[in-house]
Parts: sequence; structure tokens; C-alpha cells
Amino acid sequence: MVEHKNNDKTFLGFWIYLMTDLIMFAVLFATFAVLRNNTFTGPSGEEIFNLPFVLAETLILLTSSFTCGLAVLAARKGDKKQLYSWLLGTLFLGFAFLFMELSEFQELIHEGYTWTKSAFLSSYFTLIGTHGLHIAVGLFWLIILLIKLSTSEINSSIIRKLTLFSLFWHFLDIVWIFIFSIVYLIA
Amino acid sequence: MEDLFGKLTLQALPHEWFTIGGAISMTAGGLGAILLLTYLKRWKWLWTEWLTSTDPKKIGVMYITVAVFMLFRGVLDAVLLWLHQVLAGGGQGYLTADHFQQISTAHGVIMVFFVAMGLLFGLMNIIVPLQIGARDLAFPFLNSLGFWLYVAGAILINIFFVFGGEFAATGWLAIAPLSGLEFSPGVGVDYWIWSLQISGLGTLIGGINFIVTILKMRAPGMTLMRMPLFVWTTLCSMILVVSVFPILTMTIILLNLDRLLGMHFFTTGFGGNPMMYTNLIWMWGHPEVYILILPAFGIYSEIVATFSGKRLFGYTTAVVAVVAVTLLSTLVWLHHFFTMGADANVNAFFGIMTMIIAIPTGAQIFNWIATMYKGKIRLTTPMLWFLGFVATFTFGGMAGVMLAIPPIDYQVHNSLFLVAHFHTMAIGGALFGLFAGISYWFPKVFGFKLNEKLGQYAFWCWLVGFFTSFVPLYILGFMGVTRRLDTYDPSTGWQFLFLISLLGAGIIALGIGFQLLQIAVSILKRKENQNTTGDPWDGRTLEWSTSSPPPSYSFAVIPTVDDRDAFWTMKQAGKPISKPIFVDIHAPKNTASGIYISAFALIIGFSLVWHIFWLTVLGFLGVIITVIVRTFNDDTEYTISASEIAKNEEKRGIYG
Amino acid sequence: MKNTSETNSYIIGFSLALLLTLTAYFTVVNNFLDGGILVAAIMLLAFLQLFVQASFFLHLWQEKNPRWNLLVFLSTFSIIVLVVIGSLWIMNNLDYRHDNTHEGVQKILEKEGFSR
Amino acid sequence: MSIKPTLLLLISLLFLIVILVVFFITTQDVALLNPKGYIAQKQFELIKFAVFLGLFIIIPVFSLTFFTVWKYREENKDKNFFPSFGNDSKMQVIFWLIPLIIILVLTIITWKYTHLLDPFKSVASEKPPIVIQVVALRWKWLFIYPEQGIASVNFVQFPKKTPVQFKLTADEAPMNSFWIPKLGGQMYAMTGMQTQLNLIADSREEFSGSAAEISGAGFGKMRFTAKSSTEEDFEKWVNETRSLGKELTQYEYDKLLKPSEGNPVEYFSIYDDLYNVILAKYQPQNGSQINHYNHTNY
Repeated sequence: MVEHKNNDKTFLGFWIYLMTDLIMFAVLFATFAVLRNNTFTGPSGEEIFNLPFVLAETLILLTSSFTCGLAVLAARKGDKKQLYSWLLGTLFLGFAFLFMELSEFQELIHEGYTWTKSAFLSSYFTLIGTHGLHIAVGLFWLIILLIKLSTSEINSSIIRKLTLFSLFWHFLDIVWIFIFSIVYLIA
Repeated sequence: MEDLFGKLTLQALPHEWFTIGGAISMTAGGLGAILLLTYLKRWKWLWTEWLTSTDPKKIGVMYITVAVFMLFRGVLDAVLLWLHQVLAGGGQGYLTADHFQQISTAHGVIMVFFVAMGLLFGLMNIIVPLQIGARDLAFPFLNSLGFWLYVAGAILINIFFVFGGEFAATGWLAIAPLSGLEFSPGVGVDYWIWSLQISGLGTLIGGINFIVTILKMRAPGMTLMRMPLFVWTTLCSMILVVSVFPILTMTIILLNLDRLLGMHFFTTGFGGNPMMYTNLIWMWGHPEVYILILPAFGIYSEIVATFSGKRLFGYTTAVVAVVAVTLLSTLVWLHHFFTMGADANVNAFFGIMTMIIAIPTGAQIFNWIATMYKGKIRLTTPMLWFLGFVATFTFGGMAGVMLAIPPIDYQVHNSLFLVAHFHTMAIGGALFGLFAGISYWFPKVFGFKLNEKLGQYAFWCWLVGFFTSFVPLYILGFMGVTRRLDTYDPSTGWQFLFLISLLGAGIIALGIGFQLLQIAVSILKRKENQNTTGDPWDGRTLEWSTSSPPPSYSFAVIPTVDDRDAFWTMKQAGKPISKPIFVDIHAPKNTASGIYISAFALIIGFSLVWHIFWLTVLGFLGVIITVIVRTFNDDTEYTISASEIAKNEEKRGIYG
Repeated sequence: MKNTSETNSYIIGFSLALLLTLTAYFTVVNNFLDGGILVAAIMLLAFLQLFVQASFFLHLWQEKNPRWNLLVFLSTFSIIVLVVIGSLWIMNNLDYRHDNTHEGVQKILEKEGFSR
Repeated sequence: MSIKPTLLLLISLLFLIVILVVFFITTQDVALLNPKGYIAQKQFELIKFAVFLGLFIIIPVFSLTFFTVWKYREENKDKNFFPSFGNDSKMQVIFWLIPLIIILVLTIITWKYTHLLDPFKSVASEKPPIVIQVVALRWKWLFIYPEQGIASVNFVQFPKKTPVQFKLTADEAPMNSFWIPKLGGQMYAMTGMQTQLNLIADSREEFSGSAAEISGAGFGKMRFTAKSSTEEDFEKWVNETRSLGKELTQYEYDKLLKPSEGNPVEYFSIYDDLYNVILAKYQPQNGSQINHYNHTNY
């Protein structure tokens, strides 16, 4: 009973942390919404966005969120091999997403549209950059989990950590959906 | 090689008289403490007993001690400002304009972030777990980490006395574009940014910790509607912390990106929108002042009920009032910038919302009066602080309602009338509440009562001092004196009122002297008024059921609760407390990783202020490694054996 | 037994989310709608996907009471709506009131050969 | 110290304060309490009404508190000690009703007066409003009269009983606030934006004005005098200033742009539309924004 009790304490605590992160993203969305037209001689949204590329990114992140869910199920079933494969899938898709995003940034900077150009570009880089940073932290966390998994059998604390990670990963995917809709589609 | 230390060059080292003065007094105090500790050979005791402890009662006492030190600095800043304003009639006061603005910013930040939040978190750490019948908070390690981040923020804000540079000269909320690179190129605003980020993070962690504790760890039988009201106000205050501190953190990150990477969120040119900063910072700003005042309401409800010997009148309406204030406080922030030019509908909407908050507060005050009705009132020091609260807060509330009407706010915005208003709310409301809380729960924490006579002298000095210093400010505000004014010509006749305010500040300083004397005398005479029963005031809530000072495990056996005022119903039932069968208790071990992480955070903050970027990278690595080491070690608990508990409880001799 | 139903819930969730993303994408690319309706459609699809992910991936609705997670989520959602809508309402109102692109400034800009 | 002296001390302290304040307010020239313009007059009425309504909360709260503390003090062996008296719906209704009614009245007043005294609405008067363009610089105020073709630093004059429409902006300065306490509320002056403030002076007098929002080191000295004079005096002053012949060229303006404190009053005549040039400076120009420090040649 004690095991279960402090289990849902951790979940509630982590969930409230996720909510504070959501509010931070809300502030970034509000700032982006207010500053999206202040392009100030710099390029506006349509000119610099490449929609098919972003669609690919969205699909990749969606699938990695899906594989992460399956990984948790595999962990609950205790099937270590399946768990490993799904986690590696999530890891690979996560890195693919991060790589595509960084290459998009690199291309923008190469063309001279850096964040010092205009308020719109500043808020664009910050919103996408913060999300990218969260993805990087998530991937780093996943690598730590994989190392931990290799050294010990599947026990309740591993499952707890995995479920926490999957909450974080789903949360990131939801934030990306809103980025995809508000930043890219509306532009 | 020369930019190895970024902007930390020789000229940056302290050279103004007041930074050197500050540095000398701080290092002297520090050295004195180190010598005393080595002389008494108490280093080991300090480290194991206090610094690395995860016991919320100890962390609470540490919070209050740090907050009291910061109170000294805050009041000293205030007296420096007032003295300058008195001398500045026509002539040049002893401070330059830039120094004056720096001290006024430091005064604001220290009083709100490090005194009020510190005292508040201290009291909550000690009392809330005891009141809900829990042995500890939900996440003991995070509690210690939250405290040490708060201390790291406090150190960073005072470190410029030693390492030089200057502090932000922009007002306590560093409103853009003044705080941008264009108008504040110095390191001042960076100190402001990083000390607020680090201590803000600590507050956020504390917020999450308390919400989970109150929701998940109440004693069996204690439903939400049977919780003491101080727990309700803590819960609501922490919900506000969790809802709005992320807004502060993100706004400061945006300001920092503007300054560090040259972005254009709040700059005057390049499409930046400085008004967005004001909008965002006040979206956090107003709920912040409710975060400070709500627990004070909780403390007043506890005190009035206990010292009238009666149940709190209208418990449900008090809860409804507190929750209503919590929800409404997030809908009012525009009354801080009515004068920015929004149209009449917007101003009127936010003005009306601000007034609606006065309704639950008014009902709350009437509830307290009704609690005293038909009671047996004992006018002890906590009750005196409550009467002081009623005397000041009602004036402040009326001024608040006036400020909520936009056309009046056009006249008195950023004037001394506004300054007097929020000082009435902060001192009359929050600080009096915290002083009442400290004198009410002091016997519970240390086992002996504070000296009553000295406490009453201190109260009278604070009250008379408060009125003498802030009523003139109300009048000065009506005379057209703006806030943060460092010079004026004597023909305006303001000097006389500033003099009276300085006099008032002197009386307040006397009050603080009495409080220190009170603590010293009470410690000396602690044998006489030692309180063995654990219930010095005939209390009503669970914390009085433990011995005072309570053992590290707080409750030998978690009590079951079947009604409000749990301890009072137990006493009324009068059934002799049968000797329970004791069982082993798992308590969290001491941990130093909270200190290490905060030390690294301090290094990160300091290096980012001075742009020593290699040090920042080292700091981050330090944090990551400590966190990983922490997650890898699993034995974080030790058990207190049942026999040990039995021996301890025997000494109390309360079992029939 | 229990796991198969959960895997199904993940599969359904994933396919629904996929569907919603693609519909949003294609409404934009082949501009079936435009202007205000397009924005409304995109936002609706986004919130629908939020609902799908919350129920299939986060199992937010199957939580046994007291449903703290759901309560905390709803209160945060209202804070977010407040932050975004509040900021937009105030900032747009302020920009409208501080209009500075009136003819005087326009004249100066044309004279200097700068087009706005 | 037992209850009786404490209460007496507290009550006498409060009375003493009220008496001292009332005495001081009536004898001294308190700017907000003897307004000299229609807008400030209306705001003063609002202040009086709000204080009057506030008393409906303060007097019951004080009298009830002190009476209850006095009547139910411990020493008073009163028999109707009723410890479990936890709730009484009748009293609850009253406790919520009193503040509700007061706030309701205030809400109606707020809605009406906020729309009436909107700073962007010009003051109703048969005379056409005189437009004065105000530019907040780093620690001084520049006033430009577009119709009259003159400009002045830290001094503004306008005819009495004519509505004055201030158009406010700032140049290379943080947020500022333009405030003449005796004439009416303040209004922010921000770079790249134009805000308005409509005031009117009823009598011929000199008013002191100041900056109300912290804008750096020289904020304290950023004061100016506003003088309302008769129609003829105003015309005479305008002609005098124009005859001085000191033109506000770009070079002169750059000197004013440099941060300085406590500037003496200066008068210029002005020919080009400097106010809109300042506003245009912050608009996006193709290429890059006009660098603050290399000025175009007009």
C-alpha cells in the first residue's frame, strides 16, 4: 500500500510540474501571437516557412509519442526485448525531429534571418527553440533510462520512471501540435 | 586572456562608499559567526543537525532566520532612502540619483522576494504538516533543495557588495525598456534577473511540494472541509504560486534573451513591444501580492478562533471567500497600468474586477468579528497584532478601492499615495500576520513562550511607527509627489512630511529592537515559562497535540480526525488518550545534494551576470552530475525503531 | 488481456491524431477555406487533437476520483486561456489606441522614399 | 496590559491621526484636493465620493471590532459564552451584503466616470482645442506647438478655459509619464507610439508638472511648469518666442537628445514637422531602422 501511496504522490507532483511548463509555453504563445506581425523589414511568416518539411517533423514526433506509449505497455507486460525496441524507436525518431529542426534553424541563420533581425523572428526562434530544448532534455533523460534499464531488471521503480517519461513525451507532442497549428499553419 | 573573467574587471570591484560599507559589515558579521562556531566546535552539529536536514520544521526555522537577516537589510535600505529624501529638499542628498534608484529597487525586491516569501515559507514548513497530521512534506529532498535555491538567490542579490558592479536602478520589477540593454547596460539588471530566477525556482518547487502534501497526505478522516483555515489559505496561495510563477520565470527569460542574445521582445526599436513586458510582469505581479496576503488571513483566522475560545464563525464562507479571492486575483492585473492608454471599456472592466475582490475580503473581516462575538477574548500579543491588522488594513483597503477606479488611478498612479497603499497592505496585512504567526507558534517550535510585555511594546512601536511614517505618504501622494523621487525643491513644503516619515521609521526601528530584545530575554528566561503540555494557548488544531518542540517524527501515531478543530474535539471528548502501540517510522535521511545543486546554481547565476561563460558551463555540468548521482542512490530513508519512539513518548507522560 | 485493450487505445489515438494533423495540413495547403474561418478551423482541429491525445495517450478521463490530475489540468487550461486571450485583448487594444501610422508619419516616410 | 487601556489607546491613536490629517489637508495646498481644471475637478469629486463610501466599511468594522473585543473580554464574567456558535445564515447574508452593495454602487460610478474622463476624449467646450505635441526625452520635456510653429523645453503655456490636447511620445527614452496634478490624471509617453491627454485649465495660474514613471537617473529632476494665461498673453508669448529666432534644427535637437538633467527653460521656433519625424524614426524603414545615432539630413 505504501508503494502505491507514494507512487501517485510522484505522479501528481510531476503532473503539476508539467502544468507549470505548459504555462511557460502559454506565455511564449502569447508573446508570439502579439509579436507575429512585427516583422520590421525582416521576412514575414509565409516567406520563411516550408510546410512539407514541418509536416514531416510533426508526423515524426507523433509516431515517437506513439512508440513511447507502446514502450510503457511493453514494460508493464515485462517483455524487455519489446521494451528495448520501442524505446530505441522513440529515441531515433526524437533525434530525427531534433536534427530536422536544427537544420531548419541553420538554414534560416544562413540566409541572415537571425533572431536579432525582428521581434517576430526573436519570438519564433525562442518558441521553437524552447520546445527543441525540451526535446533534447527528454532525449538525454531517455538515454539515462536506457542505461539504467541495461543494468537492472524491470521493477516497479523502472516502470514508474518510464511512465513519467512517457507523460513528459506526450506533453511535448501536444505542445508541438499547437506550435504546428498556430505558428506554421496560420502563417 | 583578459576576457577570461568576462565583465568582472578591476574597475567593477566595489568603489562607492556604501558598497564598501556593506561589504565590510557583511564580512565582519560572517567572520564573527565563523569564529563563534569554531570556538564552540559546533560545525559538525550545524551540518548534520540543520544544514542538510530534510525535516520541514528545521527547514522552516532556517527559512525564518534567513528572512530575518534579509529584513534587516530591507529596513536599512528603507531608512537610507528616507534619510536621503529628507535631506534632498533642494540640496543634493548624500546619495546620487543612480544610487538612490538602486537602493529603492533592492529594497522592493528584498522585502517581497526574500523577507515576505521567506517568512511565509518558513511558517508553512513548520505548521502545515503538523496541522494536517503528516510527518513530512510529499518530497523532502525537493523541500531542502527549494530552501537552498532561496538562499542562493539571497546570496546572489547581496554578493555585489563583495564582488562589485551595481544593482538594477529600474524599480523592483525592472520595467522594460528601462531594463533593456539600451538604458541599463550595466550588470545591475543581470543581478536582478538571476537572483529572481534562482529564488523563483525555489518558490515554484516549494509550491508543488505543498500542493501535493495538502492534497495527498492529510490525516485519515480529515476531509478538505475539516482542514484548519491556515492550511486552506496555504493551499490557495500555493495554487497561485504554481499558476503564476512560470509567467514570471518566462518573462525574465525573455528579458534576459533581449539583453544577452540581442533579441527584440521589449526593445524600443526593431518591432519590440515594451508594453508586453509590463503586461506579462503584472500578470504575475498581482497574484504575487495575494500569495503573500492569503496566508496572513489564514493565520488571523486561527488566532481569532483560539483567543476567543470559540469555533471560527462561518468556516464554509471563509473557505469560499479565500477561494474566490484566489480565482479573482488572476483577473485584475491591468489596474497596474490603467495609465498606459487602454480604452475606457478595458480600464473599466479591470477596475470593476479589482473592486469585486474587496467583497470576499470584507466578508472575511466581518467573519472574524463574528468569531469574537460571544467569545472569551484574551488579548495576548498575537491578538494585538490582529487588532493592529484591522486598524491598518481597513484604511489600506479603502485606498485600494479608490485606486481601483481608473480616473482616480490616473491621478495617483506611481505617486506616494500608491506607495503608502501597498505598504499598508504589505506591513499592516502580511507582515503583521507573519509576526502574529511567529509569536503564536513560537512556543510550539521552541518549547517556551515569547515574553508578553516586550511583545506588546514591540507591537505598539510598530503600529505607532507605521502610522507616523505612512500617513504622511498618503498626504504627499495627494500633493503630487511621485514614487522614487530623489530630489525636490524645498518651496513645495514636502520636506516637513518626509521628516515625520523618517521619525516613524525610527519608531519602527525601535519596534524591531524590542523584538530582538524579546527573543533574547525569552531565551534567557526560558526555564521559567517552559511549556511542557505542548498546548500553551489552549489551541484548537492538531499541531497543539504534539509535544513542543515536537519530535523529529512529529506524530508517534497519525491521529484520526472526525471534525473541524480536530484537537479541540479530542479535548472536549476528554477520553484519556490510551497508550497506542508504536510502530517503526520511515523518515527521510539528511541530504547535502540540495546544498550542492544550489551552490552550482549560484555559480551559474554569478557567471551569467558577469558573462564568464566557461564558468556557466561548469556550473551546468555540476548540477547535472549532482542530479544524476542523487537519482542513482536509492537508500534515502532510515527507520526510527518503535522502542525508541515508546521511550520518547513515555517522557511526555500524557498517556493515561 | 488488459494490455490488448490499452494497445488498441494507443492505436486508435495515434490514427485519430494522424488524421486530424493531415486534415489540418491539407485544408491549409489546398486552401479550402481562408481568412478567419481557416484560423478557426485550424484551432478547432488542434483542440480536437488535444482531446484525443489527452484521452487515449494520457488516460486523463479514466482517472479514479478524487480526480486531481483532471482538476489541475482544467485549472491550468483556464490560466492558459486567460494568459493568451488576456494578453491579446489588451495588447491589440493598446496598439489600436496608440495608432501612429496616421497621415503625418506617412508623409515623412514617403518623403524619405521608405515604403512602409 | 489588560484590554481596557489597550482599546482606549488604539481608539485615541486612530482619532488623533484622523484629526491631524484633516487639519493638515485643510491648511496646506494639497494639489489633488484643490483642482484647477475640469478633469481634476471631476477626479476630486470621485475621490470624495470613494472616501465617503469607504467610511461605510471602516466605521462599522472599527466600531464592531472594538465593541466586541470590549464586551466579550475574558475578565467580563459574561454568562453568554457560547463556544460552539459556528454559523448563522442571517448574519452571513448581512456580512456579504454590505460590501456587495458598496461595490455595486462603486461599479456603476466607475463605469460612468471611466467613460466620461477617458484621457483620449477631448474636453467638451465651444472653443477649438489647442494641440501641443509633447516629446519625453532623457530627463526633460520638449513641447512643440505645430500650429504656432514654436517649441519649448520644460515649459508649456496655453490659454485658460480652452481645451488642450497633448499628443505624447518619447524619443530614445524609456517609458515616461506626463502628469500635471492640478489639471488632471497622467498619461504614459512611450517611444514609437502616440498617446493623448486632454486637459483644460479653469483659471490663470502656474502649475507644476512632473514625470511619474521612473526613467533612469535624471527622473527626479524631470519637472516642468505649465502656465495657463489669458488669450492675449498667450498670443504675446508665442510672438515673443518666434521673434527670438532660435530655430530648432536637427543639430539643436541632437543636443537635446543627449541625456542631461535639470535643463533650463529654452524657446525655439520650428519649421519642419519634427514630431512626426520622431514617430517615423521608429517605423520600419526598408533596409534597417534609422540608427539612433546617425540622423538623416532633414
